[in-house]
Amino acid sequence: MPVGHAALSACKADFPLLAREVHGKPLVYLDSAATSQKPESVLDAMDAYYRETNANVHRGVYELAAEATSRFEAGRTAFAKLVNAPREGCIFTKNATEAINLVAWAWGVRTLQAGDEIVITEMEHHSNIVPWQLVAQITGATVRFASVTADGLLDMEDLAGLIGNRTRMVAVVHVSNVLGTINPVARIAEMAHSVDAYCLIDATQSVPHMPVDFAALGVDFLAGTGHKMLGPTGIGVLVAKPEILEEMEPFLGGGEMISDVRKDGSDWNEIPHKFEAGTPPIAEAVGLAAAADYLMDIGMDRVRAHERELAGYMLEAMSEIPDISIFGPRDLDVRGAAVSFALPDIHPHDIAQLVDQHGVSVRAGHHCAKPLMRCLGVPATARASAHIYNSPEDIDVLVEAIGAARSYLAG
Amino acid sequence: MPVGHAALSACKADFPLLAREVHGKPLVYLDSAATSQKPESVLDAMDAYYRETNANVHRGVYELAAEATSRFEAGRTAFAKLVNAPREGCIFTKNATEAINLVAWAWGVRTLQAGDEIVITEMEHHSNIVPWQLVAQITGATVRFASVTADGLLDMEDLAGLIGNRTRMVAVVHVSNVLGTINPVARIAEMAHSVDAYCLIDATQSVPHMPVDFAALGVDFLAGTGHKMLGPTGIGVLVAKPEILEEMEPFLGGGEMISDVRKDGSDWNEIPHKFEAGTPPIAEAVGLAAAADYLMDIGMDRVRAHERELAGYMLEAMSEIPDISIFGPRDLDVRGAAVSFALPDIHPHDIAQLVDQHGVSVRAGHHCAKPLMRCLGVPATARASAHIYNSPEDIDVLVEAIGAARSYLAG
Amino acid sequence: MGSIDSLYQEIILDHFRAPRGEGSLDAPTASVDSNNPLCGDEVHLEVRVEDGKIAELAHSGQGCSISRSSTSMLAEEAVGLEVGEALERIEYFRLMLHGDAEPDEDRLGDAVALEGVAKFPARVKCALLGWLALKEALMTNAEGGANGHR
Amino acid sequence: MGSIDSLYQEIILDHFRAPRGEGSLDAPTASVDSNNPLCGDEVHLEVRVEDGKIAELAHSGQGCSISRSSTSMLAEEAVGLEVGEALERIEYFRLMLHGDAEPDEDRLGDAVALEGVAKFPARVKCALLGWLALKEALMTNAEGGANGHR
Ligand SMILES: Cc1ncc(COP(=O)(O)O)c(C=O)c1O
Ligand SMILES: Cc1ncc(COP(=O)(O)O)c(C=O)c1O
Repeated sequence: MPVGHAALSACKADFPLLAREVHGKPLVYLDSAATSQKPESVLDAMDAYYRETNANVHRGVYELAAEATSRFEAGRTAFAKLVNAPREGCIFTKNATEAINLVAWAWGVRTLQAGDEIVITEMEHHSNIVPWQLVAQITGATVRFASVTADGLLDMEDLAGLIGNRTRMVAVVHVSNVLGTINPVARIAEMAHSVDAYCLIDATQSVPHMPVDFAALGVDFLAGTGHKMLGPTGIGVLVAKPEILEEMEPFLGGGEMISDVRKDGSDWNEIPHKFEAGTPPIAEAVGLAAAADYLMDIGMDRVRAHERELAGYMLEAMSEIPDISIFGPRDLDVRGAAVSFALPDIHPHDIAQLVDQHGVSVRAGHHCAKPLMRCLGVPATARASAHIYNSPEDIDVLVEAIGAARSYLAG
Repeated sequence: MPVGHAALSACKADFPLLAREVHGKPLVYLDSAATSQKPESVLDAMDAYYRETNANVHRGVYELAAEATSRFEAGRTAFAKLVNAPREGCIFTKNATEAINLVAWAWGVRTLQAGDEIVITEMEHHSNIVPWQLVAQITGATVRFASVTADGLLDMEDLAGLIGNRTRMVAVVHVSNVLGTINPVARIAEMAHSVDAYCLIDATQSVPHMPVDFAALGVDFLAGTGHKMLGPTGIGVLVAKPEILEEMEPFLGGGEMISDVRKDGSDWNEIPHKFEAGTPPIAEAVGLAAAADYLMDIGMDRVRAHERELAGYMLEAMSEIPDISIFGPRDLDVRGAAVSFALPDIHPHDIAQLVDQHGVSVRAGHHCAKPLMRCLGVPATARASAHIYNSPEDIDVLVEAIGAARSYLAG
Repeated sequence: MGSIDSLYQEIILDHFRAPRGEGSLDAPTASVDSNNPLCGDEVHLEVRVEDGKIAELAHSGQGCSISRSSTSMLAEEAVGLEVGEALERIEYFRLMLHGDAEPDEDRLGDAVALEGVAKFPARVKCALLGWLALKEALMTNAEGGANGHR
Repeated sequence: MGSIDSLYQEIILDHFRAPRGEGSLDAPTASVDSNNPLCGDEVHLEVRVEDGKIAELAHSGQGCSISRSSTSMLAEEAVGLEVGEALERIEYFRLMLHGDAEPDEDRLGDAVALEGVAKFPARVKCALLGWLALKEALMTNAEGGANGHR
């Protein structure tokens, strides 16, 4: 099937919210990097779960509990298939942030020592900075930041220089939520492994938008989140190599993650359950399965092709805006459809507020990436980010709305 | 309004799942201690959220994000009202288990020292045992267990003997999920405070079933969970005294919980946000608000009165079953409507499997309370547990189904 | 899912009501305690391996009808088998319970009756409890240990 | 929610386009850096308190129209006030932005125009940024410190 804007953005009809109006104008939703909208099939799957088979999972013998367990575990299977990972390596968390914290606390706090180094980058989201800072503070380890080049790429030379004998973890964002940059994570994993360090990727912005193959990338850990991949809030996934999980001590303690609890100590359940304490996000896993199925039905290659074209259109159309600064690479091979920009005369906050009057939702701020903002030399940017349901027309509305906002403020 | 079975169990019609059949028989759901069913209003609120105002919260300027934020924060307000706690003391977690782990890791790992003691009880759920064992293992602190009396009450004398100068935390279940016992937590909080220890209560089984007043109880921390209180999976709440939260270091690191992130360190956001890293359970908070409102509309006094009566009926009707052992107190003033039992000739697993044939859902196993199982001298029990939507007729069906299961196995 | 009578067949109930091989051994070469975290079931299994063959097997513990009858069937079937053969049959039994192998009476004896458990996923662990304990005991034995714990 | 023109009134845009009090002081008695985690806005505020009164106030930084105009209005309004009085008005302004107090020109001057911000919760922090920085500076000063950091 040929890929083209028309082919994919027709799926917009599957997303009920996109039919709404804002301030009397049709909604143009360009904030999918913050969270995506959900197709009908995801909402229906969760609703049906609660109406038909809601029960607690794993420990129940009765029919309802067996049905609930099988629908819940199907969520794991679907996600594992989407990212080509072993099922037992997929741990449900509440979001991507918890997934990274799980590694930081369960592995980091227990094994890092003073002098050890964690290498991250200047383009990380706070979720892949702060957990390592907390762990460093507790253990005496050090966090080092690889720099970003002027054209918004990871400086691979700088990174290579930072990775050395003391490196225990290299944690890198797969696709930047600010710059759109796609990082060469397979190569980074090799670099980490060459010094016996682990490699974790924050795949929050890649899994929803392009084919991601956990096994082929060779990374040790991958963090993802449900709500950006057309799925519900309240669920994230940590994917890890099973042999690493086997060795790791657990993180959260409680029900389901144990095989025995005695007054003098406890034994752990099998992976992945060892890392899933308490009642898991059951309805959310059902929704995640529907989201993964929806994406796989389209095909991640087509999703990526659509968004690549759209990114090209965005860069072109937005470059026409007078005096605009656009951050991030221009080469479509290494970027997704999240475009951050700034204008000299109008603050991102005012842009977001004023284009909202035209129905357009874009984000303004530091995008949870303050160190990157300091590199870019701006306090904040505005960001338009697309998903499969967006079309070039959406970008046209944005560009026009920015023009109107400018005139409004200039008076 | 008079309280009576008829008055409340009429609300069964609000719960769509309860209209279903299992094995051709009308469903009789008696496993609400594992998870509750959800009223239509909760499902509709979440569905409407996704269809109408889904956006990421807190950081967005545009209309959709403002609406999402206000619906999300209304969830906090509703829960705070339900348990009479300050809003800023209510932290959203993924479940009750994470709520307890938050205290164990954020406070415990950073402040406990070898020789310090954590006092818990033999009737705790694994969620209030394992986190303390993990922290004890890391810090060198010790976990001590107060014993349970023969009639299923907490041994207050034993507890008083355990609480002393080395005690830093007294963590107690408010209502036991196995025995139904309601513990005198206000008095326990006083005992803890008399030695300058904190008091945490696991209110997972109390908040859904009776009036719980955080301020009046005087406890320092309270853990609750959404899915047992007619709300969705994927959300729990840690309630804490704001002045304690102000002093505490954060737990999970990431977006939303910071006020600044620099390469050399970070500053934290205000409470409760300091403890909410990453995208929170947004739709789940909307569902939780609807659940809290549903309960408050009925009135927690009436909920408790209904379940007290039902517990009385359960104890009476089930006592008629030949050779049955019923665990937990008989005094209705100190117990809820969760009744664990055992029969000499038929294993709990077989009971649960065979009564399921009659449409009855009960739980069998250790109920995530293995140390308590050892006290009771059984490997497992069967447990029937009720909520507002249950009636005495449900218990009659259970009693009859148990009789049939027995004959079936005896041949 | 499955019909209840396929789960509780007469032959299963028979093993449940009169389990074979209950008790303990005078001189086990290996013994194992295993439990099912799902339901709290526990099995204590003792085995005497001589000349590479299972000479004796005994078990005790508490469990549901499925775990007890399954262990009883195992006791009946395993004695006399070579260690390698026994391990093979345990694996075959596991596959059958996951729906990945046909019931084969030559290999499993009465335990073919447990085929229906495959349709009740929550009970698969019950049916496997004793069999996996034997596997562990045989592995322990192979490694020369006298007593396996977990 | 609110209408956009109630947010961007002419008087607000006027302060935005020509902010009052921008710059720095020669001899501040306190200075504060504050930022809005929502949008990354930053304000640097310097104040000179003499004989219990605000003698001079200056500010610099980067921000949106709302935070800049709000700080400009503050600069116009605060100079000459006694410290206690200034703190009172800051609190009154905060209450107005939360919809808990009426706009009162005597107390707030041009800043009454920011009343409409109450209907845009995401912008309340923008409007408060400079005002809370002044509060912090005045508290620092009360405590005798010369430089407040956070
Ligand atoms: C007494 C008690 N505490 C804690 C929990 C754990 O709650 P959750 O699974 O929602 O974390 C449960 C329920 O499973 C419980 O019954
Ligand atoms: C690159 C990146 N990493 C991590 C996250 C955190 O995801 P979540 O909020 O679901 O934990 C986000 C989104 O906010 C992100 O864009």
